[in-house]
Amino acid sequence: MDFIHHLPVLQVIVPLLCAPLVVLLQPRGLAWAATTAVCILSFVIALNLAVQVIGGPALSYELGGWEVPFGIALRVDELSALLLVIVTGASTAATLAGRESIDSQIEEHRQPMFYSAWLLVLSGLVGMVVSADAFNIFVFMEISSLASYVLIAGGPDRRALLAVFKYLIMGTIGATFYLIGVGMIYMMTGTLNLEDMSQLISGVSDQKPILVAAGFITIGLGLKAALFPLHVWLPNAYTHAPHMVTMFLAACGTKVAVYVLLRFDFFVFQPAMDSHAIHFSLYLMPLALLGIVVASAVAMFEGQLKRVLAFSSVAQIGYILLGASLLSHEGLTASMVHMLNHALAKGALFLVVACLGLRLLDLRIDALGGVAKQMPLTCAAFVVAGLSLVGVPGTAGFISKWLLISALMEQGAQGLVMVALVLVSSLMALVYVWRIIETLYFKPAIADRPELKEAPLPLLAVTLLLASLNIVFGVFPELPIDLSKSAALVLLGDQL
Amino acid sequence: MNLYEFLGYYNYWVFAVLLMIGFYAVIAKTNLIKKLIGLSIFQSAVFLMYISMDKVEGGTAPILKPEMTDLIYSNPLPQVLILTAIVVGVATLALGLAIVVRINERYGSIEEHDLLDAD
Amino acid sequence: MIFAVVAIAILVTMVLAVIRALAGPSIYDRVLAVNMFGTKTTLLLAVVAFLYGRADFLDLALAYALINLVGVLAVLEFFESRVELDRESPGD
Amino acid sequence: MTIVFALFLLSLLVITALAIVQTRNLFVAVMLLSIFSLLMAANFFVLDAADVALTEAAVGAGVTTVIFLSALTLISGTEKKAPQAGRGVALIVVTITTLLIIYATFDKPRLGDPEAPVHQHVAPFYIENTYELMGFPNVVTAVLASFRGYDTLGEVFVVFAAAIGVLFILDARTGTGPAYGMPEARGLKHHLIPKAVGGLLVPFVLLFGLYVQFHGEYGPGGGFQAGAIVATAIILYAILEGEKAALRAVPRSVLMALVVGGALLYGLVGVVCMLMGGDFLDYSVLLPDPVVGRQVGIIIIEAGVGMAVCGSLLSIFHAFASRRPSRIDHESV
Amino acid sequence: MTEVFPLVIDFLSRSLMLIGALSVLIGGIGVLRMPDIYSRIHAASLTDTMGTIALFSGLMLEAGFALATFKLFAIMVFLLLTGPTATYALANAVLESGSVPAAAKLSDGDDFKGETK
Repeated sequence: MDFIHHLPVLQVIVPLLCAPLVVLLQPRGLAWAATTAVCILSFVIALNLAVQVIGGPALSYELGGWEVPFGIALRVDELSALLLVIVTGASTAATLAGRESIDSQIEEHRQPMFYSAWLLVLSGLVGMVVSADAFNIFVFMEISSLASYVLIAGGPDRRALLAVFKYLIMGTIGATFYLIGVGMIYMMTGTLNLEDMSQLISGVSDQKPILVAAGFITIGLGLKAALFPLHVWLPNAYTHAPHMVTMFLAACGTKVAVYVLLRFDFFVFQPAMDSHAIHFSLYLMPLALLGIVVASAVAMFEGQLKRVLAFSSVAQIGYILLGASLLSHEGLTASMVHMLNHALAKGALFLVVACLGLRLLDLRIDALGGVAKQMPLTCAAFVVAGLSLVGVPGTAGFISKWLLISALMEQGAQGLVMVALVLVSSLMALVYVWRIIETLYFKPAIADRPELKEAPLPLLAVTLLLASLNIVFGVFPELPIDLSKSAALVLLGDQL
Repeated sequence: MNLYEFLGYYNYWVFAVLLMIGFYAVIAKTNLIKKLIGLSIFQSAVFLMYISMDKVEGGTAPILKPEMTDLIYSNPLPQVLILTAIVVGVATLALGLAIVVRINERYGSIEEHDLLDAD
Repeated sequence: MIFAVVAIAILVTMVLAVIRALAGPSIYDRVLAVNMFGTKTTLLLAVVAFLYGRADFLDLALAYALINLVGVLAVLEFFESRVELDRESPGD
Repeated sequence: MTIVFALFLLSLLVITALAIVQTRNLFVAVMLLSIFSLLMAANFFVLDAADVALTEAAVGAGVTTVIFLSALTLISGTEKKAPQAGRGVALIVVTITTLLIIYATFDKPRLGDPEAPVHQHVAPFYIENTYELMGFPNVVTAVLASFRGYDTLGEVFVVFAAAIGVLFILDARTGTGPAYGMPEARGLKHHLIPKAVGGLLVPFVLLFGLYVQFHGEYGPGGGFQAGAIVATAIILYAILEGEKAALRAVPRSVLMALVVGGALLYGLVGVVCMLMGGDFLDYSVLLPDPVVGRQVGIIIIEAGVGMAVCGSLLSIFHAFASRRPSRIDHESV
Repeated sequence: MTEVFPLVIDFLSRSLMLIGALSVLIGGIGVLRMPDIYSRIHAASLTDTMGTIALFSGLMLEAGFALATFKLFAIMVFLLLTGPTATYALANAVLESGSVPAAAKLSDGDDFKGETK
């Protein structure tokens, strides 16, 4: 058996097939250990894949041995490798760190099911990333969505149920819209394979169903990606989910939907449809900008730590799409780098939330006064990751903002306006991050709070590791930038 | 456009109308069960769209009869996709119902405005 | 031809059943209509299978008959238990 | 003729859908939904999709209705009159969507057009080659289990996710609260005739389920439909004899084993294919003769699908049906 | 004689199917037009049984000796078992819910389980 050849499919089926096994593992430590082991294994596979595709040709894999338009194919190139590393990395970090946090939020007898759902989310997300078949993406999207509804519904507060119901409704509408779009394209081309589709679509690209399909797919995936006016499910879902779930989903959940959106727009539609590129940036750019500004502004006035960070996530999706909507190599590179950097920063921030959540029940910002004295390391991690989120020089966040701004500068006068908006929203980010830091360090502790200890070692260690990665990639940004550049090239294809 | 051709589009229009009815129920109804029912109609409409594609005039279901060589068969692919989609729809529905039952237990209501008032 | 005539008669009956299901007035009228509708669908499938010359599809009709019975019994069972619950705890 | 059927059935569909949205009694809505599913299934049959029709009938009209009803017994059966604030927005959004779709229909190939692109590109390959490659006539099963077997694997895991999700959310394995909601003396337990007839039918329905399972290569049917039919048979038993008796006949642990075993069986066939030198889910390497190998592979994975679907649907049903109704524990938040 | 036989079979099957279709239709009209639930159940169930038997006998004659005939027979038996069962369960549920037949009300309402309505 040639492992290298089978790597793309192993990436998906290792977590997928381990999910039913985890249900059977009754003692709680065992389920956790198995899940963590599977996540680490997936991460190793993802790194291996990334090493293979950087500089080398894209890997493809034909399932069942059927050749391309007849069977389902998988495809791993630089772009998907980047996403795979982010997704599996986030999952690994969350499971390594999360045992105590999950123990404190999920009852013991429900944990095997919880971990099983976790693996299903992981395999659904990687399945979407590696798939080269439009309908197969739908199937894996549904696996990851259903399982993530389960994870979020595990939240301790009853409002988690309302949040997850809203997410379920909107997520299903999104998936169904995607299905309508795929159906219309299939109707006009007769194929489901993305590459085949992009070739056949040029013959019928002027026809109405294709135009409408492009709209439906964009809206459907926009719903899943929490694109600005469609983001309403996200803040509540992130706020009331168990902390580790929030960390996992915030770091990679919506990004996979963005990835599929970009795949469709750049791979399938743009080469074939003359006006599509213009439409794409015409509609997405204002939404991205609005999302950045509005969500950042809302985040400034939110009172609960997780809600602030959730709205900040909506704004970050805006940055990623803004870069992509420039349709230039620089812009896309900035998007890709930002995907990675945001995953690092948000991951670290939500891990800090998990640390705090283990010790404090109330996560309203007002209740966090003076925590830094008792949990200095946790709060230091928050400062580092928070500054990275703002984009302070020396952190990873600075690199992606810098790339984005230089890409915007090339757009002339209109670009300058956008630069101004990005700077304004960065200032807003500074405001909301600073507000939290100020409370943590300088406000007095509220009266009757018991003594706080630092978070348990594994959680703290992973938190500090992620936070320090923010600095490492801020000082030595070559690796992510190179990877992102080639990923951006994948999207632009032969248009250059 | 003769009558036959006109009716050939009837399926798509019914698809659009069903989609509209389901979608409207999902957005406008405040009862959570009603929303799920709407969602179910909404998804069924899409199934109808796919299945309408597979029909070939004078064709028959794609279960081959090798002894009869002149049969035309309808397209099997949309059918396979919809088989998958039906099961996905039921899975979503079951999960949604479980959430609604829990909401009812913890809030004592499944009407959206009661729930919003409660928190 | 005869199959088409029979099929159309069944279709018309299905329409009538749906009207009864919509009109009600009681829940039992609707159960009756649902049951009748299910039976008619079974008959229709059997006839259409012959109309299309694919008699091997009769399995479907059997499945429909089964589903129909389960549906009707389930409605009666669950509706009654709900009614009794409501009676036990008025004001729900 | 197809057109006449379609006209009738589609118009009925629209009427039913309108009535479903209109009615305030949720029991009525669910019953109409089951009519809607049957209509949809009849429509699929008329449009030559026999396998889909069977699935829609068994899953849509049968199991979904039962799950809906068992959930409804746990909550209030009527919809309250609500302030309709969002109606305007909803209408606008919905109208725009619909207009877009109707706009898209104008370039679509009409119903049954043999020249449509869908009938030109990929599908003919399946129809022409299934017999040679697989040695059985049901092209839908061939595409489902082999050409697009990876999708079906995903689908099994969707069902698996739903099952563990419902168990997780309803916390069904804890034993908090009495395990059985309905008093023994209620429901159909008194009714001699349904009990006698139903008891007579259950074994035959199970047999029919097995027939659908193993005849799926030759006629409409396969793992999904069989799983749903077997699940329906056991649900019938539960309705007649009480949910407890059904659990005694098929305990929760067996259901879980079915779900897990079915999902794993499917995956393991794929892994074995890899170990024997083929790609994932390439059944042709299983045996020296590729055609027989594919047949064996398909039979095994269909069995896996049937087990997983049957187990999942029944676990979901029991999770709802064994719950005590209206347990309201308004905790302060 | 051998040439007449298929014709007779054909005629028989067609007339059976027509009878079946007719009784099905009558049942539908009955369900729509009858005044109360009991009479509607009556209309539906009688015609259902009749229609099923006639229609399926007709189809069986049409199919001749084949697997299809066996399947048709199975479906018919199945329908003949389940149809009346469902109707019985329904009528029983209606009775237990306390609804009174319209005919009983017309003659003298007090000897039928009391006026629960």
